[in-house]
This record gives sequence, C-alpha cells and structure tokens, in this order.
Amino acid sequence: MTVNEVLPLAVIASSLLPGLIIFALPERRIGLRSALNLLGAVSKLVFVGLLLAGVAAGEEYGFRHTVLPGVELVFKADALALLFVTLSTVLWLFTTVYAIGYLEGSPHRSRFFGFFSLCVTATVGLAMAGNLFTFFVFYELLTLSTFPLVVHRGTPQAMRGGMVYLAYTLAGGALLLTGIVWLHGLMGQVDFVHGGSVAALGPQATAQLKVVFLLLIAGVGVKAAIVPLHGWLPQAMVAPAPVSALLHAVAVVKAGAFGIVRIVYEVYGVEYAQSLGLLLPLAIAAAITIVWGSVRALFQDDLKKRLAYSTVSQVSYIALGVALFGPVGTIGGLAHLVHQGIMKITLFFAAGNYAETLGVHKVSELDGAGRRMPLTSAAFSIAAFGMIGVAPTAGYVSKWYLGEGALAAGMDWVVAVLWTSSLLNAAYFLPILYRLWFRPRPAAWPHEHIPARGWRETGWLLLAPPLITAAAVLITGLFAETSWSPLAWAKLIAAREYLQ
Amino acid sequence: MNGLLRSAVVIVGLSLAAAMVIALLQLPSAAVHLPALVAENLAQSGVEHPVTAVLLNFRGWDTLLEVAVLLLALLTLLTLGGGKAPAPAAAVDPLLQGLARRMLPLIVLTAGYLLWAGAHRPGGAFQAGAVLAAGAVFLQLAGLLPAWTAPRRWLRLGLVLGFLVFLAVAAALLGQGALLRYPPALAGGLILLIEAGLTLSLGLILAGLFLFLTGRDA
Amino acid sequence: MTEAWPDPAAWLILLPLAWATLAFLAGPGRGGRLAIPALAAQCALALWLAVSLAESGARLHPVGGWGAPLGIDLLADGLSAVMLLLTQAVALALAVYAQAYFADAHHRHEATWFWPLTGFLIAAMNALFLSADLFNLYVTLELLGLAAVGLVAVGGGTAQIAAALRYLLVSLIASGAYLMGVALIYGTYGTAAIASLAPLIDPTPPLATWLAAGLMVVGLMAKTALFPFHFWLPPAHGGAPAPVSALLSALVVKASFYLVLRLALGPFAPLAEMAAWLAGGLGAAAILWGSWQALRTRHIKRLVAWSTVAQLGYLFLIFPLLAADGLAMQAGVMQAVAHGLAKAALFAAAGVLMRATGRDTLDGLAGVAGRVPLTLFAFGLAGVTIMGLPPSAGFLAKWLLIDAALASGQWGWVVVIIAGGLLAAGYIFRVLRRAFLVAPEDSRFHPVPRRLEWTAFALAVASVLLGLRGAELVALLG
Amino acid sequence: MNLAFDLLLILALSWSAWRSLATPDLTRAVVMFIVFGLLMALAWARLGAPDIALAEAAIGAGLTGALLLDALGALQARRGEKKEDA
Amino acid sequence: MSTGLLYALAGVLLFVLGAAGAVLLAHLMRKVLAFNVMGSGAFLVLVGLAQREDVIDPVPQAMVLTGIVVAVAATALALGLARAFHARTGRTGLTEEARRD
Repeated sequence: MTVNEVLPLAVIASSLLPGLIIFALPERRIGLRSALNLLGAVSKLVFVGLLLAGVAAGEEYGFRHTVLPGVELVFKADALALLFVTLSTVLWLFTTVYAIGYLEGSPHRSRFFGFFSLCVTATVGLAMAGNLFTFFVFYELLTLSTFPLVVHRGTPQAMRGGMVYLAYTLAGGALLLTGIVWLHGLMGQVDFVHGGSVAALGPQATAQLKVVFLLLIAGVGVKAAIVPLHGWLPQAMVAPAPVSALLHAVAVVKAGAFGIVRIVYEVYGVEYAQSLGLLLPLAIAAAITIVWGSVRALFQDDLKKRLAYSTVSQVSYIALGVALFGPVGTIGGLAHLVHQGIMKITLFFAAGNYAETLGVHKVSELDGAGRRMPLTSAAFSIAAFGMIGVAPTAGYVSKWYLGEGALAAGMDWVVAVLWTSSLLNAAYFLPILYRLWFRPRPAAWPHEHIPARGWRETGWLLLAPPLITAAAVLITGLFAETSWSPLAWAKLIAAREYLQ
Repeated sequence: MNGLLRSAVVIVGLSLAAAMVIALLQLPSAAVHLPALVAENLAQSGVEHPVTAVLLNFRGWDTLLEVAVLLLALLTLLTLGGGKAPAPAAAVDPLLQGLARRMLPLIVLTAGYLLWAGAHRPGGAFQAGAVLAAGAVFLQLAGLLPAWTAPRRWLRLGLVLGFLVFLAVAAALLGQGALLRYPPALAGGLILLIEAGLTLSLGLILAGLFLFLTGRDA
Repeated sequence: MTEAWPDPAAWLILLPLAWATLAFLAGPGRGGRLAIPALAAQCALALWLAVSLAESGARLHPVGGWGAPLGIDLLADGLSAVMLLLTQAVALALAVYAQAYFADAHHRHEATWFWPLTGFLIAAMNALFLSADLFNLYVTLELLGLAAVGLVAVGGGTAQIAAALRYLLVSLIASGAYLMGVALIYGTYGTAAIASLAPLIDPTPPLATWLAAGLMVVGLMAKTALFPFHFWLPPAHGGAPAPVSALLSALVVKASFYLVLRLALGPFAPLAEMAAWLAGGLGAAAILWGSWQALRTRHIKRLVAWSTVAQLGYLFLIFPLLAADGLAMQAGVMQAVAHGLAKAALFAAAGVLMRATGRDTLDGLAGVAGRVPLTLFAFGLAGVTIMGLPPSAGFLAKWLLIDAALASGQWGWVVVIIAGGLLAAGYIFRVLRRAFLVAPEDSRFHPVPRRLEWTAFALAVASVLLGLRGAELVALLG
Repeated sequence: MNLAFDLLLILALSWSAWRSLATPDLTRAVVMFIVFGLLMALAWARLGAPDIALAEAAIGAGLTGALLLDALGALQARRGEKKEDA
Repeated sequence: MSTGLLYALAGVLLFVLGAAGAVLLAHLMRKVLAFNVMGSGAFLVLVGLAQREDVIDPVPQAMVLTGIVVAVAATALALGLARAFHARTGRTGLTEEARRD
C-alpha cells in the first residue's frame, strides 16, 4: 500500500479507533477518554492537512477494496471530498472540546463519545466515498451511529424523537439503495467522476435515468431535509446540544446536501442532468424548502427548534447552488456548505450555553441574557448576522455568489427567493438579538447551573468553541478572496467540475 | 376453519393419490439397473447375501448413520427422564416367569443364529438385535427385568459399543483411503465384527426404547 | 478418485459422531470440554477443505470405494464448503457460550444430554451438506430432525415438551413426504444418486418425477419453516434454552433450505422454473407475516424467532431469480451465512438480556443499555445484519438479491425486499429503544458471565465484518 | 391364485390401516395396528424380501406394538378409558 | 400387472391415508399410528416400484430395513414426548379441541 492509499484510511481510522476504544472504557476514566478524543481529533486534523496540501498540488489519493465481484469499496480524497472532510474535522475538534464541558458529570459518557466518534467516522467516510456503493455504506452508518446519540437521554420524549428520526432516514436509505442498485444493474459500478458517467448509457435509458434520479435525490433529500422530507430534523432536537450542533446542523444534513452535489456533478454530470431537465425541479424544491423553513422558524419559541428550521432552510442553499446551471452558482453552493456549517454550529453552541448555564431553552426566556453572558451572546449575534447575509460575514459571501449564479443561469426568480429568505432570516433572528441585548434581565433564570465568575460567564470548555467559530465566521467572510479560504477551495472544485 | 382444513386435506389427498396411481401406471422401465451391479460386485463384498452386502458394504454409510439415529432417539428419551423411579414390576403369573426363564437361552441362540446367517441368507444384525430386544421386553413383562432409569456407565458402554466399533472401523478405513472401503480379503471379517457389535448394542438400544419409557409416568 | 488419507470432508462427519458418543459415555452434563477442542479442530478441517476446494475444485469421496450409483458419494464443492464453514464456526462459538451458560446452577439440569445431542446435530448437518445420495440424505434429515427435537425438549418444561412434540410431528410428516419422493425417484430411474440422476431428468419427465419433486420440496419447506409451515418454529425456537435456540435458528433450518437449493440447482433444475414463483411468493409472505408477528410479540426470544421466520423468506425469494445468473444463488448463500451468524448472535444476546433482567419480556429491558452495554451492542450489530444495512453481510445479500431481481425485470420482489428491511428495522429497534430507556427504580440486574457477552459479541461482529469479505465467499462458491 | 392372494392381502392391509386410524376405541386401534404390521410382514414376503419381513414382524409389529400398548396404558391410566378424536 | 406394481399402488393408498390421518387426527397416539401407516406406504412404493418387473432388487430392500429402524426410533421418541406431555398436562393432543378431554 502506498502513502496515497494509506492517508484516506488514516483519516477514517483516526476517529474510528479512538471511538472503539472509548466504548470499552469504564465511565470514570474521564482523563483518558478526553485524551483519546483529542488525540483522534488532532491527528485527523494533521492527516487532513497533509491531504489538503497534496490535493492542492494535484496529488490523487484513493483506496479500493473489492467486496463482491464488480462491487468495490472506494475511497477518493479529491478536492470536493476534502471540503467536507476539513469542515467536519475542524468542527469535530471544537465540538469534542465543547461536549467534554457540556456533559461533565452526566451518565453514559463512554457510550456518548464512542458513538460520537463513529458519527464523525461515517461523515468523513461518506465525504471520501468514491462511488455510490461506498457512499451508501457510510450514509447508513451515519444513521445508525446517530440514533444512540439522539436517544441518549433515555426519556420517552427522546425515544419518540429517535424513532421519527429512524423512520425518516431508514426509509430514505431504502429509496437510495433502490436507486443505486438500479443504476448498478444498468451500468455496473458507478464511480464518482468529474462530469458524470451515466450519459454513456445513451438515449434509450433516459426514462429510467429520470426515475433513478428521483430515487437517489429523494433518498439523500431526507438527510438534506428538503421539504417535505424534513420532518425528522426538528424532532431530533431532543438530543444533547453538541449532537444538535455537530450532527444535525453539520454532519447529517450536510451528508444529504453533499450527496446531492456528488449525484448531480459526478454521477449524472451537471450538463447531462440539465439536458434531462432534472435541475429545474431540484431548484424549485430547494427554493420551496428555503422559504418554508424560514417561515416555520418564525413561529418557534423553542430556541433549538427555531435553529433547526433555520437549518432546513439554509441547507437547501447548497442544493440550490448545485441546481443553478453554471460555475458561479456552484461556487456559492459549495462555499455555503462550509459557511453554513461554521455559522450554525456557533448558534448551537450558544444555544447550548444558554441551556446549560441558565436553563434557558426558549426564545421568550432570553431577555437580557446578553448582559449575563456577553461573550456567548456576541458569538450568537455574529453568526445570526451571517445567517441573514450581512456583510462582511461568511453568509454574505455565499449568498452573493448564489445570486450572481442565478443571474448567470438566467433564473432571476431565484434572486427573489434569496431576498425573501434573507428578510425572513432577519425576521426570526433580529427579535432574538433584541431580547438578548435590549430587554431587561429577569429576576432569576430558570435553572442557573453555572454561576458567573468575573468575566467568565460559563465554563471554559463551553465558552471557547463558540468564540472561535464566531471568529471564523468573520474571518472567512473578510478574507474570502485569499487563496486559503473555503471560497477559494470551492472555486478550485468548480473549475475542476466544469473543466469538461 | 377446522372443517375447511379437513376438506382441503381430503381433496388434496385424493388428488395426490389419483395422480400417483396414474403416474405409477404409466412408468417406463428404469434407466439404471442396480440388481445387476449388486450381483457383479457381490463377490468382493465379503458376504454372500445381497441385502446384507448392500446394508453393510455398498450402502454401509446409511447404516452407520441409522445406528446414530437409534442412539439419538434413546438419548432424547433420556433427556425427558422425569427422574421418577419406575414402579416395581408387578407380581406376574409364575407360569409366565418360568416360561420366560426357559425361553431366554432360546432367544439368545436365535439372535446368534440370525447374526451368523446374515452373511449368507436373510437375517443379520438388525433382526438379531430385534430378537434380543424382544426377549428383554418379554422378560420385563414377565417381571424378571426391572424398567431402566438413568443408564449407568456399563450400560452406556453397551449401548454405544456397536456404534463405536462401526465408527472405529470407518475411521481406520478412512485412514487407509476411503470411508468404509473394506479390503476384499478382510471385508467378511470386518463386517462380522461390526455386526456382532451392532447386535449387542441394537438389542440394548431397542430394548432401551421400551425399558426407559415403560412405567415412567404411569 | 481416492484422496490422500486425511480427507477433511469425511472427518468432519466422523469427528462429531465420535465426540457425541464419547460425551454420552462420559455421562450426564459432561462433554463440554471434549466438544470445544473437537469443534475447533472441525473449524480447521472445514477451513482446510475450503482452501483445498478453492485450489482444485469439487472433490468426490466414494464411500466404500464403490461410487454412485451402487455406493454413496460424498461431494464437497464450494456450496457445501461454505455451509460447513458456517456450521463449524457458529457451533464453536455457541459451544463456548453454552459451556458458560449451563455452568449456572439454575440451568444445569438442562445440560444433561446437551453435548451429545449437539454432537449428533452437527454430525447430521455435516453429513447432509456432503451427501450426494437422495436416500442417504433422508437418513441425515432424520438424524438432524431427531437431534433438533431432542434439543428443543432438553429444558424439560411443559411448553418445551409441547413445542418439541409439535416440531417432531411436523418433521416426521415432512420426512415421510420426502421419503415418498425418493421412492418415486428410485422407482422411476433405478437410482437415488444425484450424480446419476442429473443427466436422466429432462424438461419433460414422467408425471412421477413431478410428483416426487413436489413431495420432496414440500417436505423440505416444512422442515425449513417456510410460510405457511412456519407455525412450529416460534414456540420451538423461542422456548428452548438460548444456546439451543441459537443452534436451531442459525443452522438447522438452513440445512433443509440447502437441500432445496441443491435439488433446484441439480437434478430438478429442469423442473425448477415451474414452481419457482410459488416458492418466491411463499417467501414474500413469510417476510411480511414473520416481521409483522415480530412487531407484535411481547417476548424477546419470540421476537427473535419470528424474525427467523421472516428472514427465511428471503432465502426462498431467490428461486424465481435463479434463472438470471449466478447472482441469486450467491444472494441466497450470503443470506444464509449472514443470518446464521447474526441470528446466533441475537439469540445469544437475548439469552444474556434475559439473564441480566430476570425477565423475558421487552418491557423488562429498560435500562439494560447501561448494564450490559456489550451485549446490547452485539444485539445492535447483529440487528444491522438482519436489517440488511451496510457494511454487513446481510446488506450484501440484499444487494445481490435486488440486483438479481432488477436484472431479470422482476420488480415486485424489490418492493418486498425493501419493505422487509424496513420492517426488520422496526422490530430490532423495538428492542434497542427499550434498552435505552432509563431503568425504573425498582429494577434489579443480575450479573452475567463475561464469556456469554463476548461470544455473542464475536458472532455479531463476524456477521458485520463478513460484509467486507463477500468477494472471498463468492469466489468459493465458484 | 397368487393375484387373488395379493389382492386379498392388500384389502386386508388397507382395512386394518383404516380401522387403526378410524376406530373410536384406542386399544382396538392399537391392536389393529399390530395386525397391520403382521400383514405388512406377509406383504414383504410376497415381494421377495424376507429380510424386511423378519424386521417388520420383530420391529414394526412387535417392538412398536409393545411401545404403543405401553404408552396407551400410560396415557389412559390417569383418568381411565377415554374416547376422543371424533 | 406385476406383483411389485400392485403393492406399490397399495403403498400409495396407505401413504395418503396415513398422511391425511397424521394431519387431521388430534389424539397424539393416532398421529403416531398414522405416521407409521404413512411410512409403511412409502416403503411399499420404494420396494414395489423398484420391483415392478418382478426382479428382486436388494438395494431398496436394504433402504427399507434402514427406514424401518428409523421409523421405530421416531415412534419411540414421539411416544416418549407424548407421555411426558400427558404426564405434565393431562392432555392427549396439541390442538385446542384436544384440551377438552
């Protein structure tokens, strides 16, 4: 095995092995467990860094293993894969730190961190999947490893949320599987290649290919929470905050969105998909989701639910970018994949801090929290502005490219959708900011677990992650035009996808 | 529901019977003719009686497994053992007891004859074992032999001896090349050895099927 | 024709017969120490056989040196090698499990003749997988059936006796039908050797051949507990002690399926197409009905037993697809292996859960996630295989099945396969979700030997990891 | 002559089998079954299979008969004579 | 018609009679009887059909010898189970109706 084969595996193993060891650890080995977690996260970061440098220089990384005759497990660390891998790896590090603080003293932590590591393993595996078969393997692994986290609290309410989550995702997986095997029967193994490969089947297969497209997109659309397949996401918010933060704001929904990207660009090929007339319906579905999610978010008093509906809306920006036929839209969509991740995780970290520190779960209870927890609230505010798309945050950059892309593709109505969405975003985020900063604080908080000590409004481990990610929201926006920004990487990918 | 089942079974049964009768009446001659093959190879089989040759040589493998079936049935009966001591044999007519006593040597003699005869004419280990078992049942009915509970070691040894001998021969021959391929010169002797062992064990097993059961839960 | 002296195939039958007999001789409750090393040796033999087959193709062992049709042939090919490997591996793991399981004073009375019965059971299966003679197969079927009945009854409870009795009666009637089929075949062709029969049966055989095939296959279906002959299985498998349930559900029912497959691929291939739809339809009904019942029952082991009814359905879905190409056969064998490992793990895990909670109902499971996490993990992993989710071997089986169905344009089966997978998820998560609930205050947990937990876990892991080694298994099938 | 004997024997076989299944009295049914076994032995002799005839008489009729009678005693001992399976 | 075929036909009759009885009869003893009748029918077909040209064939004869022994083993096991079942429940059948007695 060459280095180029080992590196992708090392990225996967760096979270898988610590995860498996953690399962076996007794509950009280807190130090060892945390060390293992951080060791895994840091070493994964190192491996990903090596990969990034290599891919930027034009190296190719991949690994193949035959599972059945004509069916292979393929890993391919290309530029697109690395965009997602990097996002999950970096955020995994922060979330791990955050989770160590968040779960301090709660039971079953070995189980929690074990499955948490498995989830990240599934996410990076999915990102590096080199064909549909491999993608499906990790797609289902992600479902299975998130379930124990959703039901972690063991309450009947958590069970209900978990079962809804399962029902949606397993049904989606079944659709996806049908589509994949169908395509497999038509053309053998379907590797992800630039420009797609199904066009080779010729005109007599178009009808079947359309049905397969529908199956595949519906399958991944469940995780991407495209309306009407989004019902699980708000329910899954019963999970502990770090789970909501990393998994439901980033890993799981992004896995769906990422699947859409792979299917459109590297299975069908964006031009062939366009010629089959498949992109417009996708764009419409995405647009409906964007608006619908925002509208629903308006009416949620539960903070995490409001954020969840916001996720429903925001993730479809990615699908929308993909469906806009042209490189500018692609850049916008891919950049948003990263930007939305950073912004949304900041919001969830902050929401978790309110809950863990003050016992505040509802928007209506947030009055004056900005004065009690200024740092957390500042981070929250930056991320909220990013979501709305205010310059110079990261959200502004991706929305700008999406709008440009829509105009370039001649789909002017999309611009209207983007504007509507931004207004709605403002409508559900600004009242929160108003409450945080301008309303008087109540006499007592619902459950103040952690007292303020000087300027340390809450635990260290809870405070550092949102501050760093909030800074990242600003930095990625301000320095978007530098060569190491997510935007630049998205441009690299778009250049490669549209090369054909 | 039950009536439905009943009529369904009757209808299926009748049509099956009719189909089989028709099928049997229109059968052509068989393509393979085994009796000729048996006759051809009888000389190398080590015995003169064709049925015994098939049973212990040509298809000896069936017989080995069949003895295992018998042993297994007995084993399962033991599993069921309620552990209750069987009722002591009831007082029986002394005339019957006398008769049984006198018949015992005759039964053993008959079994021996059947065993020996199997090589040349009808008879063999199974018939001999059955006669022995019948004798044991008769003794039990006559009150001379108590029913059995859990078998002690010597009885277990008797029960499995025939099978072990058979297995040992099979294993030894497998070591020489193939399962149960007797060297022609030794075939007669080995078959007699196996049959002798089987006669004893089959007699005990068949008797056991009765003696372990009887009186247990009456 | 003859092989060098250690022909692993033949030893695979003699060895378990020998240790079963010796275990009986050793006396009640003894034999575990004999069985485990012997089973380890059998594993090695099966592996050796598989490797040598991969190198040199199928090998024939004419018992007595006569050869068919006068004598009986043992035939070892890829298909039998896979089944032999599965049997020895699962049996070894379960033997290790059983030794710890019966060491407990409460369960010792169940162990009296467990070991010799198990030895005969394994010998019967090995003999069945290797036999190439229809009548000899009848004898192995009877040996297998009686051993299985004995094991069901080994617990000695009333429900177990009743289940054993029902199982025995079904088994006997089924063997009777099979025997009648053999009688008709022998009468028609003058031989019962599969090798001699295969060239004689053409696509337009006499009526007697049709009847014979029908009787034999129906008998075997009843022994496999294919819907609607499934009624005996849940009480028998659900009521027996855990290691016995695992043996029966994982292996025994597969033996008669294997025989159906053998017949359909071999001598009855010219006739198979006609009845294939019926087999597939019954399989589909089994999947749906078995899953539905598993979703309703309140008892853990009943749930697992009903799951067996459902999973056996998949095995029969392959028959309408056999014509397509090798895919369906591979799918069937993959499913048999995957289910064998996973079901053994599920029953083993269920046994631990019942020991730990002291109850046999799903309601009693609350909180076990914190108490026996390893076992629950094993249950979940085995569940992954049962649900057919990646990367398990069960997933590969479903992949192959769907592939075969689509390749032959038979859409309906795909729907059944997918629906079956979702229903399976439904009943597996019925267990898991309860396990994650917070334990009620008054619940008590009993300590469980670690060995029980680890063997269940090992079986479950094997069922999942085999999914990464599907290519080797398919290559062995040839 | 032979044919007539065969037909008669088959008739007797069928009749005894039928009675052993259909007669309401279990004891009589078992006795009928033993008769059936002995008739089977005769049939085997007619088929030129003296080995089977011997085995059938000893095992099929004899041992099985003894087992059945013994079991009958056990099953009826508890509550006396019973007539069932309508 | 040859002797062999004649007995084979009789075997068919016995087999079907026994099979139907084994399925339909409720009493366990009857089921055992029926199963034995069924087996005897199959044995007759095996030997009779093979000897339908009135040539003695020792192979099926040996098979039937094996079969008879297997049958008695099965019968003993069934009776043993039935007795154990009866001893525990007082019932003589597995079906619902049999519970009445």
